[in-house]
Amino acid sequence: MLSLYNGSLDVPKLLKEWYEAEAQSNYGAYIPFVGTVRSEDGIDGLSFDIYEPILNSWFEAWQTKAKERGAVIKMAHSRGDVMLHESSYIAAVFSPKRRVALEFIDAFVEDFKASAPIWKYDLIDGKRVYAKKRSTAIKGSGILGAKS
Amino acid sequence: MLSLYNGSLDVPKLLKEWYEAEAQSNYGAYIPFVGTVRSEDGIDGLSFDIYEPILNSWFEAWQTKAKERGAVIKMAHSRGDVMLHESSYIAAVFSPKRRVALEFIDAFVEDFKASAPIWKYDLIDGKRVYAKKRSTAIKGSGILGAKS
Amino acid sequence: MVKVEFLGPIQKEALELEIADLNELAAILQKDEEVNEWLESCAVAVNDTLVASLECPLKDGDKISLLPPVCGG
Amino acid sequence: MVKVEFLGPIQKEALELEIADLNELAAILQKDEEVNEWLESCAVAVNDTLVASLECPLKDGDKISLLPPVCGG
Repeated sequence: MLSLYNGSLDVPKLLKEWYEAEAQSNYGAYIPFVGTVRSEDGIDGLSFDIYEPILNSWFEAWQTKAKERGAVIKMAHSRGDVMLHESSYIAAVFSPKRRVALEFIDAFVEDFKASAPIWKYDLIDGKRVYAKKRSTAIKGSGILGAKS
Repeated sequence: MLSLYNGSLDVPKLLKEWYEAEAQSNYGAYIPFVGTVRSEDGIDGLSFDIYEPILNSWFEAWQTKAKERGAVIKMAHSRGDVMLHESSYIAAVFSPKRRVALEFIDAFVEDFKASAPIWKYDLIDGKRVYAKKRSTAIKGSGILGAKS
Repeated sequence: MVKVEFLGPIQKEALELEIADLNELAAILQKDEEVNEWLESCAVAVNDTLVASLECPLKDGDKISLLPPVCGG
Repeated sequence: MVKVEFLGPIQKEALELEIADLNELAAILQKDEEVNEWLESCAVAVNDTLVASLECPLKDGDKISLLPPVCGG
């Protein structure tokens, strides 16, 4: 399950809803990862653009991988502005066994960072500044560039 | 912070309290691990004994390690009986950066399983049966045994 | 006619082009000053599927997307 | 006098013993049928600190704990 929200996430509410939704599913381990906007470099917050068609297919591929191991993934992300100390991202894995859950949450969050079609901007003095230095080119990038 | 409760844990409440307690601490990542009693082998639930003095010193040693990396750990565990689909264990790491949090939650949960002085019993037909096969001898065990 | 979209921070309106494959698109965009600097770091999707090479025939109505470096979370 | 406690699933009352070190404790417990089977898998703590060897002098009032295999969570 992938949910997108305008602005910051209600973390306690989502963690509770997901926990309760799977309460009778006989999963032994539930590991959410919550990402919160940190105060650094004088930013007032972050802002996000999302390209949903590719985010959805990327997420579905992970859900299929999870299902093969008996696990399930849930994710929520913010669109637009999220201010300091608010949260913009939750990913969670449910699985029967702890090792699968611990390995999946790590691999999922890292691939999310490297591959999910989401663009981050710093909010500075009311302006939206692309966070170029913290961004990662998606694997296979550059095919349209000049041959060297 | 280490909290012990008689019976099952109120997971949504604890996840919310911990999240809100650290909301202004400028941590970028919050990763709880929630352990829930699975239905298997015909058990009605699990039951736990805890030896608190050594659990406390084990936990404090981890808290010190976490602090060195700028992180903080919280943990809750049940004493006594916890029935099917109820939760008996939450561990959570807060840290500025995601890699530290992902690595800590994995290492902490694995060492918890291997070292924390907690004993697990299956509840079967009203009886408490020590979960011997799933238990792990603490590192350094056996010094009182006969020399072979 | 194919449509070319520029996602995220690339400030450029979508293009409508008469091209038969991605090699033609590369040649056009390399001459475009607004976009040229992004090409080395952009991934390319055709009809919302990422492609790994330029050897990708295009047909009328296809949608091409350029995805600059990402940073979710 | 030292006190010896048996934790978790070891169904045995605490002992009060006059012993000077853990070697003496090992000799006594190896002869105790109730406890002998647990010894190979038990960790040992003196005053709530785990110890790694038997070369541990004991003094009056010390508390020794035997910790059988654990399984939290």
